Amino acid sequence: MFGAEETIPWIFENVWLVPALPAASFLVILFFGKRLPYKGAEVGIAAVGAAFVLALIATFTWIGDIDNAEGGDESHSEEAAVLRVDGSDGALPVVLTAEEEGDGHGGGPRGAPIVTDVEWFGIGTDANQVTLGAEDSVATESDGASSGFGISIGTLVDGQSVMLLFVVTLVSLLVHVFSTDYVHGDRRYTHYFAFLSLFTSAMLFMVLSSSTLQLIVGWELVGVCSFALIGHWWEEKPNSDAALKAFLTNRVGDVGLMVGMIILYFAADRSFDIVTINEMAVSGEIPTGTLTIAALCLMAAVMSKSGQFILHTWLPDAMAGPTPVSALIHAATMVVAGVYMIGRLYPVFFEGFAIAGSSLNAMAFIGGLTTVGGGALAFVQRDIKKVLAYSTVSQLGYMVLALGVGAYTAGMFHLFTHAFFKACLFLGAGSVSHACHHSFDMKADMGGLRKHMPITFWTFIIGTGALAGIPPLAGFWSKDEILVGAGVFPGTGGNGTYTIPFIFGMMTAAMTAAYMTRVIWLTFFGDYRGHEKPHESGPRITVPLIILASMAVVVGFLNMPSGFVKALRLPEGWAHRFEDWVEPEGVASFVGEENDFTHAKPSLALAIIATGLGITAGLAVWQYYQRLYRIDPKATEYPNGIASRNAVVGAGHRLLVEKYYLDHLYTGIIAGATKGPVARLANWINQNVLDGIVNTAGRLSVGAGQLVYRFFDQAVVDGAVNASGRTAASSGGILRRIQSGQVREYATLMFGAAAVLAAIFIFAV
Amino acid sequence: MFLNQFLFLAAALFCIGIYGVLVRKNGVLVLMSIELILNAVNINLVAFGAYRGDIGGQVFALFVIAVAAAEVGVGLAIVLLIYRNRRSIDVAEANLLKG
Amino acid sequence: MQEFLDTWGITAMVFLPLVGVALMMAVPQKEESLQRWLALAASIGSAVVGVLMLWNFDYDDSGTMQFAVDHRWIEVITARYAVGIDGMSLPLLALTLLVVPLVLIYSWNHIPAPGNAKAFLILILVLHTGMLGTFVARDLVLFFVFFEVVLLPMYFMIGVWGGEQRLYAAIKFFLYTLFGSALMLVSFLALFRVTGSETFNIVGLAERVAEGDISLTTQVLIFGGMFMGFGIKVPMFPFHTWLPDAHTQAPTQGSVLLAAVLLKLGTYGFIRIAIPILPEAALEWAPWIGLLAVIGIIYGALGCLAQTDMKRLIAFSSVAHMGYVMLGIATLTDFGINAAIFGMVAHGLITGMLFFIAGSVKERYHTLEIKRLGGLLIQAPRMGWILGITTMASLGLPGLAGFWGEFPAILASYDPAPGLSDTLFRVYMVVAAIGTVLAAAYLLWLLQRTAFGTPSEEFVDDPEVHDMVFTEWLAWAPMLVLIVVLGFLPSLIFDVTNTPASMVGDAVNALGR
Amino acid sequence: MMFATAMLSSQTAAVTADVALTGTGEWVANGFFYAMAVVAIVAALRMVTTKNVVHAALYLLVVLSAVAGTYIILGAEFAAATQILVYLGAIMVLLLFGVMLTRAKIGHESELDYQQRWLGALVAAGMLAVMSYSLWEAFGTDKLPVDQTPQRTQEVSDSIFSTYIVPFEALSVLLLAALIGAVVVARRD
Repeated sequence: MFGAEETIPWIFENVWLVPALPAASFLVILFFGKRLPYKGAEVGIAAVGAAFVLALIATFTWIGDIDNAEGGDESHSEEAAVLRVDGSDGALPVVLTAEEEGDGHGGGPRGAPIVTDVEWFGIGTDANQVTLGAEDSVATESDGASSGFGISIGTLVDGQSVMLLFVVTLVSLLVHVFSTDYVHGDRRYTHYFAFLSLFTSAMLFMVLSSSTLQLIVGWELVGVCSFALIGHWWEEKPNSDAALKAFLTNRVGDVGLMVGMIILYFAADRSFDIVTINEMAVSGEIPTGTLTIAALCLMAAVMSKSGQFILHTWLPDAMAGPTPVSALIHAATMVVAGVYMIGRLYPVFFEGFAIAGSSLNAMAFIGGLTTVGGGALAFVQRDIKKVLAYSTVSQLGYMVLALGVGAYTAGMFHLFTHAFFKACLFLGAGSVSHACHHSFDMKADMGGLRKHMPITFWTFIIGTGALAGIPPLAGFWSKDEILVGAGVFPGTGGNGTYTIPFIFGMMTAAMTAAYMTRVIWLTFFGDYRGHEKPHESGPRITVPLIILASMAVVVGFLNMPSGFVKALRLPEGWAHRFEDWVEPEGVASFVGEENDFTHAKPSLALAIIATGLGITAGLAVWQYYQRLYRIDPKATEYPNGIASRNAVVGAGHRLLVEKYYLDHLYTGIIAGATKGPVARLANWINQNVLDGIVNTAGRLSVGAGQLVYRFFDQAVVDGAVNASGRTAASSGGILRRIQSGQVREYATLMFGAAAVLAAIFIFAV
Repeated sequence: MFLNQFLFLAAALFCIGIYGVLVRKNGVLVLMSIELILNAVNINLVAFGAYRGDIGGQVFALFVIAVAAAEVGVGLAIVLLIYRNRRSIDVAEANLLKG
Repeated sequence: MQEFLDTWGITAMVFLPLVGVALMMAVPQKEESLQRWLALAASIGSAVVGVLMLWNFDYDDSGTMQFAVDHRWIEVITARYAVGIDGMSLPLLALTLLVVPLVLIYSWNHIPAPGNAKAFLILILVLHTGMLGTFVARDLVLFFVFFEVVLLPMYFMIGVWGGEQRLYAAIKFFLYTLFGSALMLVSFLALFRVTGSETFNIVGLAERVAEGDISLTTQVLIFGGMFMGFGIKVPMFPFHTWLPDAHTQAPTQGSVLLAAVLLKLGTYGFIRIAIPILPEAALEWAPWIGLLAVIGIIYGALGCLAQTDMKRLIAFSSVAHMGYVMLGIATLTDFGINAAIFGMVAHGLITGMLFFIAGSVKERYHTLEIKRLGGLLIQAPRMGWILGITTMASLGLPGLAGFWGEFPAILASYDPAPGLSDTLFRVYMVVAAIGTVLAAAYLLWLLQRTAFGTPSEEFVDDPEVHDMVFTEWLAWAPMLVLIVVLGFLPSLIFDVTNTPASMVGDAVNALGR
Repeated sequence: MMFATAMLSSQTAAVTADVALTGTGEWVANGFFYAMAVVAIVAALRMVTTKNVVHAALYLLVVLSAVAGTYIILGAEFAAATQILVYLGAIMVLLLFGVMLTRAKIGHESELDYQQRWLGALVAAGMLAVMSYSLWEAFGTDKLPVDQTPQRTQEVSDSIFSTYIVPFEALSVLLLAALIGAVVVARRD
């Protein structure tokens, strides 16, 4: 597309404006928001809108570059390259280095990442890098000038980040508009918009980061925005509890993030640069063992941020925040940060987990487990948002599963489609609750809403269809691609390693359709069970819904398999567009290694089976509720259901209701123990042992004589008399109870006697 | 590493298990305490295996784990039976051995 | 101008507060407002000289002592008046010059019971001189004198203006620190003897040790004495027990100064004196210092979780945060020492800020019992927000100052100086990283219980509970701005400290272990 | 004391500048072991003292994980994996089901223990004393062999299916019998 001589498009050079706009709007809203006519909302919308326009420009520039390159340069087998720009002088954008390996001739490859860096700070010296024993160890030389390693801050533009730019700005914009109606008259309207802006900015900052250090910064900043927005109504304790839980669970993962990034930093010869790390991971300069440890550490971060099993528990609780926040942060954007990070450092994970190898890896397994475990929990929720939250957990599991089995594009594509239909569903749930007087309880306050709010109903149906993978909606294409990517189904061309994830994926396909049917029925069908008459929401709510729903219909066609395109006689260029645009083929490419990164072959049979499974499961649930409706129009569950008749099913049901007891484990056992006994023990040691030593040292010298007197005279003489009396009384008690017929007492006797006998043998014999 | 540090850990767990068996009323809790005892034994087996460089220790630990699974199954069945017959799983009430 | 600064600059900066003290002595006690103006003028005068020097500081040459003065002082013991500023002391000097005027501004209408502004302000100014002097001293005797000058004002501040158990806390603080100082002095004297040096100059002693053949055991023992002196001041586990008491009992101003500057005297001593002079012994001690540091991190955090008093909780958090600083120092690498200096400044700003807030909360609610507080965001929203930002900074959120002290320290312990065990320090790294989770836990818990929720019934209509007043804004705004600015531009400090920190790191590397 | 020697050896090992495994490895392993041991014992104690049945089960889970950790230290990776799979996966679920099927209260229950706890404690303490004494007498400061390579899974399976084939078969029969027995006992007639 553009070689070393050409200049880089303006937008890629200045893409930092995209996060900068919402950041500026945050400051403006924070300081002047309350004095503005619309209390700051207009600033937020304007800034995010402008950011969206810039993101659109970036997207189309990127697509244009790729398509042009494809036209002129057919061979995709170009060697890797990266375009680097030093932005620190602020002068004309000049390509400083177009690092090309091999015999790069003229034009760079399509999809090469474009890195624009300025130095952030310098720390450390080169001398430190000289390991001892090396020939030229010049250690003490220091000429005064700061000769630190530059640690850079900058932007990295490639298909993946452009895709996320588009998603984040679009969803954020729609959520901003939606919120103006939804949180209208809220006690902290201005702060709400300030934090939405800050979140958008932090998310975009993270998406564009060119270094892992910057990624950590963005990662934590989105976390703190999530904290502030979950706890938006902090007057009520459950909300602030949920916020705390989210932050702390994420902190646990952040330990992994920090350690993992530190390992990578040193492994990549002291570099935070993402492209460098990826290059070194691919070329084998970093030992696989190191990569594996780093990948495992980073996996912990993914588990917490992207709600993977067993660190997912914060995500359903995070629904305590306002609904638009759930749509933006806890469905479409922030929670996919983990998935995004895997994609960013995919070579590290790919090599570290030996994804192309012949054994099941942690990522695919965790993803698979999450997708089923999360889906199962969605069945027992009363709260419509919690169902969607568990469904998000489940779908995030899908993405991780996809990346874990090596289906990079499928994972990213699912991230892309999921953002739209899940945001649509969440906003739909918000609209429903807006109508039902801010209740989210499906069983108590909803039902039969399809007549009262048709727009919400139809958009929700479309979102559900997309989520359940009904063709031709968006979710169908991405989900199918993941199932294909597992490479287990006959004819998809894998080595059969990922059978378990594949089975999990199929199960989820059925479960998703089933629990979403349950939601639809409970919310929109049957008779209305609430109190006052519901009403359709206003245009500021419905328009975003319609836009998102239409996205949920359309975006799936971006990545149709070529076989499908051929079968329908569509132009061949329509096939796998998304793959061409997003999949890295620049430096981060890993083609050509012996552990080859391959694409699976799509299979029509698999698509039919998976869709059929989903539809069957959905119909079964539908039938279940239809029968119930005929018994009692207002009922939401059978009075004497199987869970109350069969003990085993009941126990299983209870296991789900108790969320696998994970919350008991975290809150009751781990947090409880740390906050309670362990912390008290530390404090006790402090007060009594450490402080005690200090204090006693002082006191001993003063009152030693008195102590001796008291102990000898009062305690020993008196105490001996008292103790002998007690002993006699209690030994009589033992003898009286010896013959009681209880197993326990016999056991006590037995063990006691064994101990005594053993003692006798040891000491006497 | 000393051999004894493992043996002492095992002994401690064993005695805690004994304590649990002796003082707990709830049948399920008694079963849990027995699990603790079995685990203590397992630590010993594996530790001695490592000490003597003999794979047998580990093998028997595996056997014990399998037996423990069986034991829990049967034990729970018995607890369930007691519960069904007496509406209580207080092992103190199971005193048919009384002379 | 340059000439004046080169010859008299440091002296003027250090002793201007004492001039202020002399003037205040002459003014009668009842002229309170004049006293305040005098005190503020003295500290600001000192700060102006300081800023002028910062302006004229040659930042490309931050590795060498600038504005250096070396004059004979006590000839009998060959102690000299040797002072200077380099990149290592500069951030800490700047911190001191900033914090003391802010404390004086805060004192404008916050003189704690039993009053007597004159004495109180005089003590702060004496403290000011002591702290500044410690950071500029290049001679061990001079350093020691300034180091000890700090003790007495603090003792009186806690003992007279403190809380209910002020006498106990004050005596504990005094004796504990004095005990450490005594060992430290012994170490200084021993060093002087075994090297056979003619002066107590730090650089001179370091050169002597480097070329002399002092046995490693002697070095380790001497280092041990310094370790006690500095370690108690830091404070390191298990010598920290004076800190919670002193902090809890001290008046707000005392707590702020203690947290912001006084604790740094200990860590500064390590990187300025102990390690450069005795790098070989430092290598021997480093694993142990690292161990105590990570114990301190976890232990301090656990201690925080058990506290019921807001101020005591913040005091315990100092133990944890100084643990990160000490961990950075224990790696003996340029990265670690850079991180340590940054950590000192960040901790000074953040924890100082937290103590300011605690003081203001106490003034409004007359209690710091966490379970009686709540709903600060409703009753005093601005203060609640500031508390929120400060706790976020304290738990090491990137984008705020705390992160740049914590993360590089953790990073540095992945790859400690040659001669130290990588495995051991990597274990420390993981433990320290886990400490960040606990830090988040206790700080957010504090935030939740004090700022969130609704006010408890006893304070709902309390007229004394109001939002921030002007002096509070004036005193806090600079610190808040710095917390945010340093969070985004860590280069402000790293660029200054990098060269001297690298020199320390190189000195350790040069041992060739 | 042990710590000091470990520390010294760790330093000398690092001086030789390779990835030191012997000295520091042992130090790390020891640290890991003691961490595991403390967790195991504390959790076990809480398990037998807690008033909440489900918490007891979860504490047992912690103990079992810690024990799996000690297996790893001892180089018995397969045993550790089995421990996790069988105990944590199967037995814990069984126990939780047991708790729920017997309608035990999930929350606090005051009447979980007998009154005479001290008797049980006495017996347990007595046994611990006797065992500790004899263990100390018998093994004192015997060390485990230093060059502990993890025992490979293949060796384990080889010996199960050759040397220990008879116990293995017997165990299979036992499992079958237990399975049938459990069904028979728990069946509702």
